[in-house]
Amino acid sequence: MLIFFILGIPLLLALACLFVKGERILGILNAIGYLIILFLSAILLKQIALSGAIRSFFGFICLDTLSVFFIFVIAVVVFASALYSIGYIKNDIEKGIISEKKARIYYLLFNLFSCSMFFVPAVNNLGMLWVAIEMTTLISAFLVGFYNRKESVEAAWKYIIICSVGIVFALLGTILFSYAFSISGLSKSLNWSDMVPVAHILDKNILKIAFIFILVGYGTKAGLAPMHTWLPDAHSQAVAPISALLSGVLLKTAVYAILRFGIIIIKGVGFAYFAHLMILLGVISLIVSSGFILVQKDLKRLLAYSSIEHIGIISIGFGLGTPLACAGALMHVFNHAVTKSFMFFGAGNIVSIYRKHNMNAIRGVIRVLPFTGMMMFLGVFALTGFAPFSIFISEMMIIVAAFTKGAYLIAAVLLLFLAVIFGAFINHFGKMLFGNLPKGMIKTGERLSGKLAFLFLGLLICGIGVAFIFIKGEWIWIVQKLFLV
Amino acid sequence: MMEITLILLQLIFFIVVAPFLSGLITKFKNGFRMRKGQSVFQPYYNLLKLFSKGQVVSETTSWIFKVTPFIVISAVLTVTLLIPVFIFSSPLYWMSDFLAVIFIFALSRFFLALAALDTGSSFGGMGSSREMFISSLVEPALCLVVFSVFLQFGSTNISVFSGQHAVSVSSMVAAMALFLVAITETSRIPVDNQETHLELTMIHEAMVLEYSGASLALIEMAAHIKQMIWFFLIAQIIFPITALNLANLTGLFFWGLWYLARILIIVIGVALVEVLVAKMRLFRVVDFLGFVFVLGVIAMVCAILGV
Amino acid sequence: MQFIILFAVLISTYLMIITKRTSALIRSFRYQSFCLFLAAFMTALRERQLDLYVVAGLLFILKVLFIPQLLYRTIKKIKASEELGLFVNPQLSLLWALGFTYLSWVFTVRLIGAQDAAQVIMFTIAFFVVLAGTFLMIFRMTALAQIIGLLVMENGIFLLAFTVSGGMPFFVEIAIFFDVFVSVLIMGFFVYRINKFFTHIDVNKLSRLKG
Amino acid sequence: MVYIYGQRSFLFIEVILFKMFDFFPKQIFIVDPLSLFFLLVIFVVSLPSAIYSFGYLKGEYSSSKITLSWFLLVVFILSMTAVVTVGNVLIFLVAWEIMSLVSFFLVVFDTTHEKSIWAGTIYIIMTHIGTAFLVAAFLILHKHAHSFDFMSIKNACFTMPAPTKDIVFLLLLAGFGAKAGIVPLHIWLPYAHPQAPSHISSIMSGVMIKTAIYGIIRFVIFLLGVNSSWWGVLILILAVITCLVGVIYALMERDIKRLLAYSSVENIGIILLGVGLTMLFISMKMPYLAVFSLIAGLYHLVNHAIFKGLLFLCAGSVYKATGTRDIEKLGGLIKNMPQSAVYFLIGSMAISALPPLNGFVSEWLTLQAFFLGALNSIGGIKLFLGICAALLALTGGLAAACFVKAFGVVFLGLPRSNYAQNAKEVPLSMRSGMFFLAFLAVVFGIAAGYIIKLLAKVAAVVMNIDISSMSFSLNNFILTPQAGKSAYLSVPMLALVLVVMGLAGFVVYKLFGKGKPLIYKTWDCGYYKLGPRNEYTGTAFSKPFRIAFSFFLLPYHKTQKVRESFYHVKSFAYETHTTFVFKKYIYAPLIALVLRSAKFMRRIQPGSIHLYLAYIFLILLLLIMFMHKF
Repeated sequence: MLIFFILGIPLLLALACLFVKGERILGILNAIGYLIILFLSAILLKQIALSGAIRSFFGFICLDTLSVFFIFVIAVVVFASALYSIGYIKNDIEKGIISEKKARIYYLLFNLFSCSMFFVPAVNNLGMLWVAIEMTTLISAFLVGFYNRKESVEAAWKYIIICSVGIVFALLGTILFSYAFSISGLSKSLNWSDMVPVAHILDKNILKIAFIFILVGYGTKAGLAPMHTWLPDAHSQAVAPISALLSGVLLKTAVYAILRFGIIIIKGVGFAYFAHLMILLGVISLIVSSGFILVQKDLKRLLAYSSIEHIGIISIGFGLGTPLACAGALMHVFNHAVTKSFMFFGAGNIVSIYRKHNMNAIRGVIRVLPFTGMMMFLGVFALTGFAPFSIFISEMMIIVAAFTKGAYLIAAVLLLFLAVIFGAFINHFGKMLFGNLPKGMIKTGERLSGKLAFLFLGLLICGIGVAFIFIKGEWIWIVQKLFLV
Repeated sequence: MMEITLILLQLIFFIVVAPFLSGLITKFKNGFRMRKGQSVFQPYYNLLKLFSKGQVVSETTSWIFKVTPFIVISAVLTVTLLIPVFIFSSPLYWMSDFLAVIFIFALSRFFLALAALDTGSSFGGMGSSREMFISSLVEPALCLVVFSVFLQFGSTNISVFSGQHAVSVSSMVAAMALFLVAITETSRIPVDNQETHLELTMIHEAMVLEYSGASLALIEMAAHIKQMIWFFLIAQIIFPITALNLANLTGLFFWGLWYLARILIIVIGVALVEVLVAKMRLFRVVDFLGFVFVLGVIAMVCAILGV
Repeated sequence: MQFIILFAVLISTYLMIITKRTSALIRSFRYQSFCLFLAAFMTALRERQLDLYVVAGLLFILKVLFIPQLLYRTIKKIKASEELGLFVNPQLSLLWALGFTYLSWVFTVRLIGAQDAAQVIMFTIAFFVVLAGTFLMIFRMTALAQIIGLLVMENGIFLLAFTVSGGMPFFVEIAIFFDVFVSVLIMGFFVYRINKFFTHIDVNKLSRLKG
Repeated sequence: MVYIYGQRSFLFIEVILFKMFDFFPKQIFIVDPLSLFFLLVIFVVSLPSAIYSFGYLKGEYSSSKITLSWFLLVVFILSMTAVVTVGNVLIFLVAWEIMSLVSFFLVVFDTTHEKSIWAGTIYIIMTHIGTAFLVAAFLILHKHAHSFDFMSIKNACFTMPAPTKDIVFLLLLAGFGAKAGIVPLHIWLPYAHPQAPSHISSIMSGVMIKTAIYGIIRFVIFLLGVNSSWWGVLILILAVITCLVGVIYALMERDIKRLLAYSSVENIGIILLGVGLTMLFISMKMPYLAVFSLIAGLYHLVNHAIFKGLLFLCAGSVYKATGTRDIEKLGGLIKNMPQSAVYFLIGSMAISALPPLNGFVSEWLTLQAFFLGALNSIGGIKLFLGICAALLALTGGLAAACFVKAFGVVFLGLPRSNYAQNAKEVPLSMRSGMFFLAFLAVVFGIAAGYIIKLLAKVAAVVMNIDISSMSFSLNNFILTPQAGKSAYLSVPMLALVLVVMGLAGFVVYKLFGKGKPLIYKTWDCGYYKLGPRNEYTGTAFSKPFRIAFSFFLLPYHKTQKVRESFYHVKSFAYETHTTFVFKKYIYAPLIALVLRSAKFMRRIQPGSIHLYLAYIFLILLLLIMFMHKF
C-alpha cells in the first residue's frame, strides 16, 4: 500500500506546482514531501525484507527486495536534491538567471521526473518498465535544456535523440523476449514475475540476441561506454540538482532494468553469457572514462565521466556475480548515488559563484566557499574510493570478490585504473580547491538548505563507511533483520 | 693495576715516539734528496715553540673552534689505548674494535672540519670540504681492507690479530691498501702535502690555518700520533711479531730490534713515496682511492679463496 | 493480402531512404504508417478483438494524421530548407538499403531458422524498417530527419510486435503510443529551439560540447 | 512468492548477507613486542613534536588553523598507532589510508603555497599507487587464508606455494617501498616532508615512513615467512642504492629541510640493510645472525626517529627564527641561537655516526652484522656482503660530509644575510622539545647494552625463535655481537675515555699554554676586508662531490659575463644545477605517455551526434556478430 503513496506524493506535488504561488513555499513543500517518501520507502524496505515480495494492483506492481532497494536509493537522492533545490533555485532567481514562473516549471518537472523514476522499479510489466524509462528521458530533457543556452539546447537534443534510439533498441529486445515467451507456448505476458520462473524453457538463441538489444539499449541510458556519449553533455548542462539526480539515480534505474532482464537471462541461458557481456562493457567504460578524466577541463563533465567509471565498476561487480561481488555492486549503487550527488551539489555551488565550468579558471575555492570547499575536499577522497569512506568499502568488496573468484586480470585492471583516476582527481581538485584565488573573488556565505543537503549526504557517506568497517556480528544481524526474516 | 700501568705506558710511548717518527720521515726524505736536512728532533722543537707562543683567535669563531683541539687529541689518544703495542692485547681490549677506531677518527675529523668552517675564511671552507671529500672516499676501501684482514680472525677486535696469523697474499694486498690509506689519512704526498702552504694544494693545513700556539700544538701532536697508530696497524698486518718469551734476553733483544725495524721499514716506505711521487690534482685522488678500493676487493677475493 | 501490405511497407521505406527532400520523407512516412494501419486493422478483423481495433485507430490518428501534419507545420514555421542534408547520395543509400535488407534477412534466419517462410519475411521486413530508421538517423543531417528516423524505427518495432506476437498487452500499446506522441511533441519543441539559437536545424553542426 | 526461487542463484540479498560474514573482522588488535616497539617510536617522537608545536605554531597561523592543526596532529598520531596495532588486514588498510590522508592534509596545510599543493599531490598519488599494490598483495593472502585476520593468514602462509609467496613479497615490497621512499619510489619524499609544518615533518620523517618498515617486518618476515634467499639480496641491493642516492642528493641540497628529507631516504636505506640481512640469514638458517641484524635494523630505526626528529625540529627553529630555509642565506646562527645550535650539533653528530651517540651504535651494529654475515657465509655472498658494507661505509662518510656542510654553513662563520643577522633564540616550548630528543640521542648511545636486550625480545617474537641461549651484551655494559667471541664494544666506557683524554688535553693546554688568547680578525691574506661574501658556500662545499659523482648527478651550469669594455668585466653570473635522474628519465616520460594516450582517446568524442549514433549501432552489430563468443 505504501508504494501508492510513494508514487502518488510526487504527482500531488506536481499538481501543487500548478496552483501554489511562491517558489520558496514550493521548495519547502517538496522537501517535506520527499522526506515523507524517504521514510515510507525505508519502512517499505523493511516490510518487503520481512514479508518477501508482494504484487498488487492486478500484478501491475510487483516489489521484491531488489526493486525496493532501488526505490530506497532513489528516495534518498531525490530528497537530498529537493532540499538542495530550495537554496539553489532561490539563488538563481536572485541572480535573475531564471524567472519566478520558470522556477515553478522547474518544480513541476522535478516532481514528474522523480515520479517517473519511482515508477521504474515499481512496475512489473517489462513494457511499462520501458515506458517509464522513456518517460524519464523525455521529462529530464527539459531539465537538461532548462537554461536556454546554445550548449544546453544542444545537450538536450543529443540527450533525447541518443537515449531514444537506445531505448528503441531496448524495446526491440523486450519484444523479442515476449516473442520467446509466446513461441514457448505459454500464455502471453510481459511480467517479469511470470517470466522468471519459466525462463529455463525459453529459446536460448532468441534470449541471447534479445539480451544484447536490452544491454545496448538500456546500457545507453545507463551510460556504459561506448554508448555513453550523451552523458557528459547532459550532466554538464543540466541544473545542478538535476545533474545530481541524473547521475545519482537515473543511470541506476537503467541498471535496474538490465538486472531485471539479466535475472531472466541467467536463468534461461546461464550465468557466463551475462557475466561476460557485463564485464566487457564495464571494463570498456572504466578505461574510456579514465582517459577522459585525465585530460578533462570542465568540472561538471569531469564528474559525469566519473559516473561512467562507477557504472562500469558496478557492472563489473554484477558481472562477477559472486554474492560478495553483488553485495558490493548493490552497495556501490547506493554509495555512488550518494557521493556523486554530493559532488554535484558542490560543483553547483562552485559554478554558480565562479560562473564558469572551466577548472583552470577556478582557484582557491576553499577560501571563497569554505564550507563547500571543505566538503568537496572530503568528497573527492570519498568519490575516488579512499578509506574510510563508503565507496572504498564497496569497491573493496568487488575487488575482493574478483580475487577470490580468481579473476586476477579484472582485479588488476580495476586497481590500475582506479589509481590513475585517483591521481587525476587529486590533481584537478588540488589546484581548484587551493591555489591563489582569481581577483574579484571574496568569501561568500552559503544557504542553509544546501548545507543541510551536504550534511545529510555526508553523514551517509561517512556513516556507511565507518559502520561497515567496525561492523560486528550483531550489527550484521540487524542488517539481516532489515532485509529478511 | 696491571692495566693502568699498561695504559700509562702506551700513552707515554705514543706521545714520546710519535713526533720522532715524523722527524725520521723528514730526515729520510732529505737523505734521499741528498740533503742534510733538519734534525730528527725538529718536531719536538716545533711543539715546544708552539706551546711557548701565545695564540690569536679569530673574532668570528665560536666555542666550536675552541673545543676542537681537545676533541681531536682525545680521539687519537683514545685510539692509542685500543691497539696492542707491548703485549698481544690492547689495554682496553674489550672495546678495541677496528670499526670503532674508524668512527673515532671520524669524530676528530668532523670537528676539525667544523672548526675550519667556523673561522669564516674561505681557506677553512676549502680545506674542510676537501678533507671530508677525501675521507669519505677512503671509507669504503678501508672497510673492505678491514673485512679482508679480520675475516681470518673471525672478529674485528684488534687485539686478536697480534701474533696469531700467518702472512698471506690477501693480507699483503690488504696491507698495501692500508698503506695507501695511511698516506691519505696522514695527509702526505701524493694526496696532500704537509710542507706547503700554497692555497690550491693544501688540505689538512688549510683546515688548521687559523690555529696557533698551544691549540695548534695539540693538533699537530694529534697528527703525529695518528700517523704512528697507522704505522703500527700496518706493521701488525705485514710483519706479525712472534710471541716473545721474557726468559732469554737475547731473544728479547732481537725481538725488540725486529719490533722497531718493521716500523722503520714503513717509515722509509713513506719517505720514498713522498720523494718519488708527485702531488696529485684533487680529482685525481678519486682515481687513486678507486685503485685502493680495487685493492681492497682483491684482498677480499684472496681472503675468500683462502690464499 | 498481408504480404502485399508488407511489401508496400518495404517500398515506402526504400522511398524514404532514397529521397532527398524533407516533405517527400514525411509523405513516405505517412504511406508507411498507413500500411501499418492496414496491417493492424486486418489483424483486428481477423482476431475480432476490440483492443486491436482501438490500437489500429490510434495508429491511424497518431501516425497517419497527426504527426505528419505536425511535421509539415514545423517545416513551414521554421522555414527550414527542404534539403535533408545527405551524408551519402541516394544511389549509395540504395545500396546500403539493399545491404540492410540482406542483413536483416540473415539476422532473421539466425534468429528463428528458415523453415517458416511467412515468419521469415515478416521478421525481415520489420528488422529492415528498424535498420532503415537507424540509417536515416545516422546519415541525414537535419533534426527533422532524425525525428522521422526515430518514428520509422518505432514503426518497425510496432510491425514486429504486431506481426510476430500479435501486439503487446493492450495498456502497454496505449502507453507506447502516448510515449511516441509526447516524444514527438518534445522533439518538435526542441527543433524550434535549435532553429531559434542556431538559425538552422542541421544537427551535425551542433558540436560545441566535445571531449 | 514463487518467482523468487528463480533468482536464488543471483542477487538474493539474504544469501549475499550470509556470505558477507567472513568479510568482517574477528580479531581487531594485535599487540606484541613489535607493536609495542613501534608505539614507543611513535610516542618518543610525537610527544616532543607536540610540545614543540606550541611555540612553533604561534604567530605562524591563525588561531582557527592552529586548532585544526592540533586536531589533525591527534588524528595523525592515532592513525599511526592504529597501523602498528591492528590485527586485521582490512582495518590495517583503512588505518593506512587514514594515515596517508591526514598526512596529506598536513602537507597541504599551508594552502597559500602552490608548491605545497604540488608536493601534496605527488605524495598522495605515490602513496595511493603503493596502496594499490598492497591491496593486491593482501587480497592474494586473503584468497589463501579465507580471512583477513593476521593469525589465520599466518597459518595459511605455511602452506602457500612458493611462486605465490614471491609475487606477494614483490607486491608488498612495492607497496611499502612507495611509503618508505625506497629508490626509485622516493620521488615524493623530498617534496612532501619539507612542505609540512616542521613538527609534522619531524613526525613524518621520524615515524610515518617507519610504518612502512613495520609493514615489511610484520607482513614479510612475521606473516609471510622468508623462503628464498633472493628476497634478502634484492632488499640489500635496493637498500644500498637507496642509501647512496639519498645521501648524494642530500649533499647537493641547499634547502635545509629538503636536505633532511633526502637524508631520511638514506637512513631508510640503512634500516633496510638490517632488515634485508635478517631475511638473508633467515633463508640461510642462521637464527642468531638473523636476530642480531634485525636488532641492528630496529636500533637504527629508533635512532633515526630520534635524531631526524630532532634535526627537523631544529630546522623548524631556524626557519622560525630567520624565515628562510635556504642555507646559503644563513650562517653564524650559533651566536644568536646557541641552544638550538647545540641541539643541531648533537643531531648532526648522531646522524654522522660519531661516538658515543646513538647513530654510532646502530651503524656499528649494522657493520658488525655484515661482518658476521661475511664470516659465516661462503663464496659470492661473502664478497657481496663485503661490498655492501663498503658502500655503507661510503654512505657514512658522505653523510658526515653532508652534515658538516649543514651545521657549518647554517650555524658557523658569518651571517650571509640579514635573515640570519637578526635571528632570535626560539621560545622555551620549542627548545624543551628539542632538548628532550637531544637527551634521548645521548641516552640511546650510552645505554646501548641495555636497549639491545629489549630489541632482542622484539626480534625473537618477530621470528618466533627462542633467544634465551643467545647473548648480545655483557651485563648491559659491553656489546658482544659474537656472543662471547672477541668482538666487543663498550659505549659508556668509550665515552668515559674520550672525556678523560679530552680533559687531559685541556689540562696540558692550561698548564703549558700561554695566557689568554688575543682576539683578532680572521687572516685575510692582506685583503683589507673579509666579509660573508668571501665565505665558502654550501654549494661550493659540495662541489668536489658534484664533480666526483657527475656521472649520476649530470650537473650543468650557465655562466654569463657582462663586459663594459674588452678588458673590464662588469659582472659575472654563474649558476649550476644537477639533473634529477629519476624524475627526468623515469617519471616524466611515463606521465607524458599516459597523458598523450588520454588526449588521443579524447578524439573519439568530437561532438557529432551522427557519429555517436553510429557507435551505438556498431557496438550492437559487433555484439550480435560475436554473440557466440560470450
